Amino acid sequence: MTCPAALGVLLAAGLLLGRPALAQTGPPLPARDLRVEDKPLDAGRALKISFRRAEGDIAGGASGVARYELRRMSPGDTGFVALRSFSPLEHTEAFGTDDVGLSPSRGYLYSVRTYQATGDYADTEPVGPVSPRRQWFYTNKVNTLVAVILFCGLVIAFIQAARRGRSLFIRRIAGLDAIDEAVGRCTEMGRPTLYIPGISTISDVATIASLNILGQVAKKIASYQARILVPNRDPIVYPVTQDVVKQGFLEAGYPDQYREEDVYYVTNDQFAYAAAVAGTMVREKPGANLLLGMFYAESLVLAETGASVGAIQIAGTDAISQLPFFVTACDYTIIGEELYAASSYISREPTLLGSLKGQDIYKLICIILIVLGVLAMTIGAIAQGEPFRWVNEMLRVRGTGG
Amino acid sequence: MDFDRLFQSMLRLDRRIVYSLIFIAVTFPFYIAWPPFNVEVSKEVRSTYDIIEAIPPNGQPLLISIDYDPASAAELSPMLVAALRHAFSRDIRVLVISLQTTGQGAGIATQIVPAVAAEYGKKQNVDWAFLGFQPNPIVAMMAMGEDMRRAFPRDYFDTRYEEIPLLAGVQNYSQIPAVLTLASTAVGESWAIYPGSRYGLTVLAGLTAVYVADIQPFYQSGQIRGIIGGLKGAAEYEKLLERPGDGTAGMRSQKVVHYTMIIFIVLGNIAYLWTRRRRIA
Amino acid sequence: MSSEVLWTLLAGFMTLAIFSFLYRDNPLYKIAEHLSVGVSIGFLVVTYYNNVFKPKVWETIFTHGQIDYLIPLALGLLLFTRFFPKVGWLSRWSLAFYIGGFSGLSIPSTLEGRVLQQTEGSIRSLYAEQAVGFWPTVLQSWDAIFLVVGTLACLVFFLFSVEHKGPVGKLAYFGRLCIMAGFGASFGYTVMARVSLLIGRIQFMTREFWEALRAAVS
Amino acid sequence: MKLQIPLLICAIAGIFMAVQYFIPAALPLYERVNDYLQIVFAFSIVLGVASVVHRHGGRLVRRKKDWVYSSLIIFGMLLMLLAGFIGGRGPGTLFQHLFNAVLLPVQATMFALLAFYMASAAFRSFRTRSLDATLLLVAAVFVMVGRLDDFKSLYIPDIARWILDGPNLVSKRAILLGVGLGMASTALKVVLGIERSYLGSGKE
Repeated sequence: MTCPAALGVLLAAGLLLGRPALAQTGPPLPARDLRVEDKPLDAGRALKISFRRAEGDIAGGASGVARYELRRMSPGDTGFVALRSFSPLEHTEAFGTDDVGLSPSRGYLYSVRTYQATGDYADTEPVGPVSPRRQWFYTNKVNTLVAVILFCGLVIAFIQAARRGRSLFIRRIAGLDAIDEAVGRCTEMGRPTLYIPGISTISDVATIASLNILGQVAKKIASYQARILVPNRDPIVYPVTQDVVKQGFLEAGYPDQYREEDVYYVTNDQFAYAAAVAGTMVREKPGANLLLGMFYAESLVLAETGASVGAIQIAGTDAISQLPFFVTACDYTIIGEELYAASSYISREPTLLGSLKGQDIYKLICIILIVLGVLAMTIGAIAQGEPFRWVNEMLRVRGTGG
Repeated sequence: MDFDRLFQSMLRLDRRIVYSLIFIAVTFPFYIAWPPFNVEVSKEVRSTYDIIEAIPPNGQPLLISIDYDPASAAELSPMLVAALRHAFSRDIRVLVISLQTTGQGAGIATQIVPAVAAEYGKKQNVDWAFLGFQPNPIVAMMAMGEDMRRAFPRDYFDTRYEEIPLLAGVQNYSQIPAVLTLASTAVGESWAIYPGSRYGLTVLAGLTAVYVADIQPFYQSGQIRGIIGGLKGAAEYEKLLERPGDGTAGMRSQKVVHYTMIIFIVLGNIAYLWTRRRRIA
Repeated sequence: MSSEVLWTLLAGFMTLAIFSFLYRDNPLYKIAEHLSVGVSIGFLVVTYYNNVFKPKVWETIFTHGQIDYLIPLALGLLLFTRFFPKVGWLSRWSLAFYIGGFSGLSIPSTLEGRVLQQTEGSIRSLYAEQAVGFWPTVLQSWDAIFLVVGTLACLVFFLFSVEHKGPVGKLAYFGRLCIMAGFGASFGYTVMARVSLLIGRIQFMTREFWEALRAAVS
Repeated sequence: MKLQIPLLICAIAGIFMAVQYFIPAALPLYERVNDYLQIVFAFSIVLGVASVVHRHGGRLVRRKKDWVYSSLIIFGMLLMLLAGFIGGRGPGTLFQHLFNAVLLPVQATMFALLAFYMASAAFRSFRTRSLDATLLLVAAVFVMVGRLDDFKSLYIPDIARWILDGPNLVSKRAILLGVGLGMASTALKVVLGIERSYLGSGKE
């Protein structure tokens, strides 16, 4: 058979079998529209790369292209190095990836190679050199910055005002008043007080809030010369609770009453910790359980076991999912923000009270913003044209990244 | 009758009595088929069922990925059993994998899949196969999009891919009519994002009740074509199969526990109001 | 008897031991409690040694020569001064670094993630164009109004520097009622998930554990 | 000295972490500091272990009450350490088996106990004591019934849905917002050294 005849047969077969076979007969074609751009809002360590399929290649594959290979030449390289492959089987018209781990201000060249099943390939024209740039401000976080400056300003201003002797009113918080009563009754019964500073790390600010309360509670207990038990779940919180309780006993004038073995570390495992503390509750029979800080699902194990031994229970947390259980199983519950107000409330130190006032003012600002925003949205919705859409746009919070 | 004493003692009821009744309430529905539990089948479960129903018998296999560990087994295993029963009763072949990171999902597979297959006299490697587990779900999902063999060169029982008759025509997702992922973690989402969107695979998801809300947007956008949510979803599926199993039994338990608790609350309040009225009077 | 059977029996024993606490504290529970505490501490140490100490301290300093990691190494070692009462105060340097770092980070992140996002989320039009959910169309707007007023009332409940009486007191009380109803709802909503967990445990006992027990006996 | 240096360290670390939040280019430095924090945490575990050994080892040596159980903690810990450091952590090792057979069932069972505790807590304290307590109770009962899809003709599932999307959402929002403010202000006070009781000294 002569050559043209063979080709004719092949072509006919290709037509019969459909496009794939036909496409395989042609030479490989390069990918299209290779683009390399700086990835915005980063530390200059990444580039955004995108390209489109070669002509004739369709999404879902079956066109003779075996794979696309992204290749890069870094400064100092002598040639292109394969980075990663893209499959023509993917249901997408264009491919994209971020090339990360680059150095800022150095130039990188890119190219895409189209491979056929036969091993033949075609390259795009190299693009570049492009260098990643670092940015110095998250332009999508202006709102957050304004909020941080405004909030810090308010809090600091009111703390200064309080230092100058402005008297500040603070409303009653029942759960916090009850702490005194609980500790007192506990002492009368000759039972220890059990204090759980939450089960989270110090990276949860709730833990810090709890440690501030612990200082006041320890002082009070020391002044009654009673015992306080502090089982810890976090090994960083543990030394801090030791210092805080020790200081409380020192300030109350009974440093010798402080027992180091009563402030101890149990384990990091959530439920092993819960099992151990539940056991402690049953065996030591504390007169009062103070559960203050961050809690997870073990909250009800602790609260119900505590209730079963007849302890007065005061719980406080900002964990919304656990508050219903504390409200149900404990005598007093300190809800959310009240936990953070606690150390100011108990200590009555003017500097600390000042910050509460600052928080309140900020809260009022939020309330006003909500009212104004809702009005704007409503008028906009009724007027159809949404003339006040910008109000909501302005308040929008954007996450990190793009 | 002395209501005062009765209600007084009810207010001081030993908590262990409450515990025992809850224990009975949870356990008994698994042994006696009571109370009747009637569910309305949601459209998410219905579409899952319909998609599996439409897979041609003795053809390309339905892919089932066991992406949960024993902690979520109570909710997800009933779905696995129901889906297997559905497939086997219609002579649909089943290919099982597990993308649960610690490999405990594989343990679940070896317990449940052969047992259900035996109910229908289905043969391993012909009517079903279990390829084992891969600890890195996204990497495995992408690899399977190209070539299943690359992700699973040998099955769980160390048989080579090529020696499994079921897999003769299976190269990648193009030959898979649908995947059912049973997940308690973000793996369910990954199925929608990678094989679902990138390779156009039909993704069905069986999820724990807590996790359903997170994945609902994927259903609305069509990236997930069917959802079985929690024990209730399993019970709905069993209703469509007309074969009650652990899902239905579990929902009966739920029902008994819920109403037991409500009765406790109501009785407690009657006792409370009665004694309080006495005290005031 | 295979080792798998033994492990399953041990797991079943631990399960029963924990359940026995519902009746009362007892030696079985104490065994399970103390054993699991010990094992979990061992697990923690091994995990942190392999996942943090080895790659992030040992290898960065001695293999990759990143000298700046001597700073956290020093801070970590300073913690051990606590074992010597005279110099124990030095450990506060490490604690101050740890606490300061996380505190600083949480100022912008909580203001953005909690305060700003919730403020934005509360801003919705009161005018409902179409019916969604439970309320009939006419009442749709009432629902929207409820959401806004409820949010404001709950916020007022958390005001500390204003006495809760008069109109403020009424609004705060309404906020408190919303909070309580919300708590009740999430309590009721969680029952099902917890019962599922219990079913899971009971199934483990009646299936895997029972099988293992039978295998052990025969 | 004893107080000033820690306060300075705290302020520097805090201000850096707050400021870097707004600077993309600071990301590599942030990652470093994050590593440092993790490393400090890893070292603190030694303090925890020392506390455990001191507490339970002491009981064991002095044969105090419950010393047998204390010895179980030490035994479990040593066993796990030996298993992990000698046998490795892969599947099928003693380390994995101990984790699966001791720790997992305890975790799962403690978690499952909540089903019992929820029932007893509800029975004990869901009382029509006051209007807010009554609302708590009623909302819980409605949602419990609604979750089962019972009493559709009485619209109970719809009402339950509304309670979850209405009052529940509203209260969560307000709590989140308030907590955010409380957290930020507490954190600010720590960074500025106004709140320093964590250093074991409440007074300025």
